[in-house]
Amino acid sequence: MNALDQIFVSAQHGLAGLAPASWQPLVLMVLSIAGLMAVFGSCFALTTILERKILGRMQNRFGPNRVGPCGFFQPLADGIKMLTKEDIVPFSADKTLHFLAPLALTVPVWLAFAVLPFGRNMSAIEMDAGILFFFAIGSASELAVFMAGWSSQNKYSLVGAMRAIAQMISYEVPLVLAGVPVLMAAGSLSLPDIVQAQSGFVWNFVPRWNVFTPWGLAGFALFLIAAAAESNRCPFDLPEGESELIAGFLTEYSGFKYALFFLGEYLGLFAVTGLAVTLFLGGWQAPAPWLQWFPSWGWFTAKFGALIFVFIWARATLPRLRLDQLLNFAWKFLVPLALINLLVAALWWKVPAPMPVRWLVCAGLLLVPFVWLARIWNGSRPTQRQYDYAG
Amino acid sequence: MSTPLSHYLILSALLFSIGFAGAVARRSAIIVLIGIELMLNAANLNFIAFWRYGTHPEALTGVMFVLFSIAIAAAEAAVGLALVIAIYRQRKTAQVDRLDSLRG
Amino acid sequence: MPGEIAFYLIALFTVAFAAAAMTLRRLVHCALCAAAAFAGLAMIYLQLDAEFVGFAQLLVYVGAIAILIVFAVLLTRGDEVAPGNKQSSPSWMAEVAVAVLVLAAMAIAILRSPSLHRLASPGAAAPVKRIGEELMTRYILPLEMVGVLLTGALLGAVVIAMRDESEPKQPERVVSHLSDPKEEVVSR
Amino acid sequence: MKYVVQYLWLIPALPLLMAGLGALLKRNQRRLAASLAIGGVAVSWLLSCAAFFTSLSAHPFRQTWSFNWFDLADTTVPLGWVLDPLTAIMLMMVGLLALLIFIYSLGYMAHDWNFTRFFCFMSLFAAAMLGIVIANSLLLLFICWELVGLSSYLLIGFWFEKPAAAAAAKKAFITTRIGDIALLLGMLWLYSQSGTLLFYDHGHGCLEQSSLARLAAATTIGGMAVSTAIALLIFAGAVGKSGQVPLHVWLPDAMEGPTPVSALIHAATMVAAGVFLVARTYPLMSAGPHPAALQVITWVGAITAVFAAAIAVAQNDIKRIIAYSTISQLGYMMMGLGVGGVAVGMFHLITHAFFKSLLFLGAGSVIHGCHGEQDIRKMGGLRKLMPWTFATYAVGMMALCGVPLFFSGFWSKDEILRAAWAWPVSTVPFCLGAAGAFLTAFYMTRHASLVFLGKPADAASPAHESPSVMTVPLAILAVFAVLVGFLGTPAWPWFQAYLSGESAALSPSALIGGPQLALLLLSTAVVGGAFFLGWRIYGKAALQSSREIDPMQKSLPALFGLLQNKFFIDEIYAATVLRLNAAFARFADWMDRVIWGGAVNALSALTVLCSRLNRAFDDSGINAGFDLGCEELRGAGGFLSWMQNGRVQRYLRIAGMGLGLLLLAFIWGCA
Repeated sequence: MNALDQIFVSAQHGLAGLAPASWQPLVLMVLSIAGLMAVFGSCFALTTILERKILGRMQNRFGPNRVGPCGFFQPLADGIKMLTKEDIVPFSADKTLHFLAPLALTVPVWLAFAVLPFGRNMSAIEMDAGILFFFAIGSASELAVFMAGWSSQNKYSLVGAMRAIAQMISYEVPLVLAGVPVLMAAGSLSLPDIVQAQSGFVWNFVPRWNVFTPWGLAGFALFLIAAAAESNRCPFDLPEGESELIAGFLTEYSGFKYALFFLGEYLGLFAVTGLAVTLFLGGWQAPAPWLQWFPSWGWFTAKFGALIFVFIWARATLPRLRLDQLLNFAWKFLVPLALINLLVAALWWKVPAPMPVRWLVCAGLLLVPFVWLARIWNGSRPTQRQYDYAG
Repeated sequence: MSTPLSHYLILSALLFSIGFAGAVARRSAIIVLIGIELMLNAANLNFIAFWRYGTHPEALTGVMFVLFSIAIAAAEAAVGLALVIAIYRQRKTAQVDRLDSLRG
Repeated sequence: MPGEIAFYLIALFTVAFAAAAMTLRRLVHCALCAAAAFAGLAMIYLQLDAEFVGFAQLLVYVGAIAILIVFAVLLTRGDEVAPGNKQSSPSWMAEVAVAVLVLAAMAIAILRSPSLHRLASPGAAAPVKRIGEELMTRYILPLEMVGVLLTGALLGAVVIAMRDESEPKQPERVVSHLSDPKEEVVSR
Repeated sequence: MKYVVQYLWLIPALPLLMAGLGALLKRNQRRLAASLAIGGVAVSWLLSCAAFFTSLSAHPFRQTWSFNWFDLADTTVPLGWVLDPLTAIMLMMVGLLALLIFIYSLGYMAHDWNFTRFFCFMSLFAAAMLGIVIANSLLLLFICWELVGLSSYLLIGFWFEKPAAAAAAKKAFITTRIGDIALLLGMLWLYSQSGTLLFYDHGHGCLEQSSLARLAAATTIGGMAVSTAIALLIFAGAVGKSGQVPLHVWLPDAMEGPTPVSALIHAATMVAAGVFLVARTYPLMSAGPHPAALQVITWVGAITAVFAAAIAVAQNDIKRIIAYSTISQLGYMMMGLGVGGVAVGMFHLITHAFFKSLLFLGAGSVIHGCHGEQDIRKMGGLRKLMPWTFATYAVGMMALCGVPLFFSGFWSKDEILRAAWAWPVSTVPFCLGAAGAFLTAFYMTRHASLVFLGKPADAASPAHESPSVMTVPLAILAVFAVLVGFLGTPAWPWFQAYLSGESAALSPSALIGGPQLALLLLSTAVVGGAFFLGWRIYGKAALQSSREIDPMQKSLPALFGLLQNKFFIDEIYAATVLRLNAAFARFADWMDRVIWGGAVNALSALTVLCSRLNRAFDDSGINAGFDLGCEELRGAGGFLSWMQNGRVQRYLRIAGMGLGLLLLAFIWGCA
């Protein structure tokens, strides 16, 4: 079991052992970086094709199926096309910023992967304040979006960038707040510690993942919603809303820079999904005691894949929000609910009652405000549609 | 840590002076504000440096001070920029040298 | 030795961007350079083993204040550089001279003080857990005060930046007032 | 059990909370306001019941709970509450009456514009009154005492649009304030002498043996014991609050307030607070070998009893008659306290609370039925129109008059008379009391005859019975007005035993033993005689229609005039106190005008002269020099205003220069 489980770690150390001793830390670092970039780079390629195929199935069509077996070489073809396209920079654009924006978006996202634990002993840096690092790095992408939008000197770009920033700032608040109860539960900001705190099983059967507590479940839901908005996924993809804003802040980008933005967005999605897995789904922990023979990174991959599928699924099913709905939803629904969730989590640890009672009380405390808030902000519900000319 | 404390302090003094120069010489209220933020950051750097090089780093005093200072700087920036915007609305300018109606 | 090189590199980076933030012509560039300078300072904090403060600096300054500044620039049309509109005051030479005077005074003070040339003691660290405990015990009152202050500042900023009621409003602005993205962001 | 005492504060706190909530309500949230107030009072009455049953558990029962209100240097000021039989019985009474009267107010105030405000004030009053009852510290008692004064003021002036109501409110407030000053002085003196204001504090309280002995031993002016002096000061507070002679003038005027207020505050509870205060501080009143304070109390009480009863005979306002009756009965209570001790006075307090609030509520029902008419000469024949009101009113009246055996007033008044008979100092109080009893029965006969008997007069013709929300509390109160008396008959003195911490035994023989029987017969004869006389004069007259002139006014015009004008007390006050005050004010005015004003005028004339001289000097001498100086100043000001150009950056630059120079100077200074 251990050999398989630690195969990447031992491979890394084995390779590093070949280098002279003084170079070893550097080599270890480089190997981590290379591994991450390789894995998530190919993951990006794989996800694009899988997304297109799944969307196709859900919308009752085939999706790409021409290039390679079942169309699986499509991302390769896309990549080649992107790289060979002409890189157009508008005449009045701010050239420097226009060039720097895609980099400023992509680089911090790569950094964010450094703290995620992908398996037992498998995080690139074990940092005391890991999650803080994650969010701090993530906040840089707002500036990158602004740079992209402003430097294009195009009204659509600027409006798209402003929308995107407003959205990201608004949804960062519930995103962080939804994660805070987990930090309270684990008593640490370090992601490996958080995973460790979710090990073990209740009644030797139900894993101690945070998602199996009422506050964890609510937090998970809030986190997923906020994460979707944070990474501009459907149904919150209005910054690039093709039908309204051409392509938002991406309007004036083409070729390789456009691909970089694309990459950055997907990587952001991966990073935040990985964080969701770590915070709520027990990270690399196995879901049952008898399944622990399976390597930890395998579990992580499985959960990660499942969540990515959920995002794709949501993209296929949910319609896009309007901007005012989007912001109202964040400030008037998610943020209060996340705050209440924080209180409930505190209560969860302080109520001296047996597990089922505690569960019911906390779940009730969450459900009531949920229903209440939903009713309050449901003012714009469309009335029965009037058909003047039909039927 | 083979860098002496004075280098950090010199860096801090440099940042402070740059911020000061900007705050004094530029006409845009926003730049003035950025300059002030830079000066504040220079002070924060001093705190951290003195904490790190101090005799009792385990007391965390400098770190705490900087944390609170950052929080207050956030409040200051929010109010300051709101003021700039409000003034712009009223006067159609955000240049500090035009805002001299208090002149004696 | 690598630590020292890193320090000088980061210091150079920070000072360069700070200087750029104070001198560039377009306000948007200034704001972005300031963000870079803040990020450089965060790196220096990290280099000084103050991990938590560094990330907090990054989160607050780059994530919030820089964005706020950028928005303020756009809302005050500061990015439109009119020809012939001077960005610096006419006596900027004198002002810079004063700044140099300040720098010189501080630098002389620092360099002449022998106790400031000491090296760091090894092994100082600010673990997150300790910071949290200190915040919740010894610094609980300041923490509460800062909470109140932030709330007050938030409300104050909203009130100040909100459009005057007396101003004649277009009907569609009334409808979308609450959901105006810029208003929301400025109020943050 | 411990908890009951510990959480005794909840009893006043609940109505207080409800008053606070009620103050926040909007004017049209009537139902909510009433529910809050009634709910609060109901819950605190239930808690009072709990406290009462707790106090039954031991003989004698007394538990206290105190806490530090604040520390001042090394002095701590404790407040606290006490649960003993006195508290418990008062809690029961106040809680129940407040509850019933609140319910009654639902009907009585139903059409009032300020319904919510009324209930807010009433809750405030209930809270303060309950606070007085549970207080274990003279300070806490005083705080609540002032609060009841405040709420009384607010409620008397509830219809402040009426000038009479506003004036009455002011009068009540100021008159009782005179007594309160004395109470405050007494309190301060007590504190300076005994070092504590807690009544009972495990042997250290100011009402406990050690400090009482010390107080009684010390003497002050004229050889009076300090305890007596303090007791008299405290009693002066009670005189003000309980409307004893000579500070009774505010109480009849207080009837300008709504009738439930009169019933609750100015008949049953607040005015009885004075009696309660004396009962609470009874150990202080009776301290020492010669309790002179008790004698004063007795005399004041006896005089008040007969004095007010006499005035009541000649009044025509339905509520004023009962108000004077209240004063008279309060006099009885004081007398009972003076001659017989706590149990005697308190028994009359409790029975009186029930039948007097019954009478007031009945009067309120009558007023309600007659659309606001209050003159009894314009009423009549209401017996048929308002049967429920009449029946309950009759019960209340007979209880007040002391109709033998079945009515509570008989037993409690009998107790007082018996104690007065046995008083060693003098028999005059007994005679006064008996005379008062006669007058009481007489004026109540007059009152009831004019209102209920005979033919309907003009005001009474459209009268109607009140809604059940008003008559049901009346009926309940009537039942209590009868039953409460049996708690303290000589045959089974449970009440007296309960208050003094003993157990009561049933001994029917006590009814006919010794002077008891003679007294019973005597009071029966007095009441019977008064009824007969009253019936002769008024009962028959009520049957005829000539009601313009009172029959007594025809036969005894001088006496009747005197009584109708309340012995001219208000006029005497106007002629003496007020005139003195006005004269002094005029004197002060004269002083102001002539002496001080003259001085000021002289001074100003001098000043004018000086300034003339000055100007002459100025114009020629100073100005020329000054102009020069001004030129210089303008130059300097120009420099300053260059610095103060309103630009923030220049200020910043100057600050920076200052900083740099300062640092450099510092460095070179150190080097």
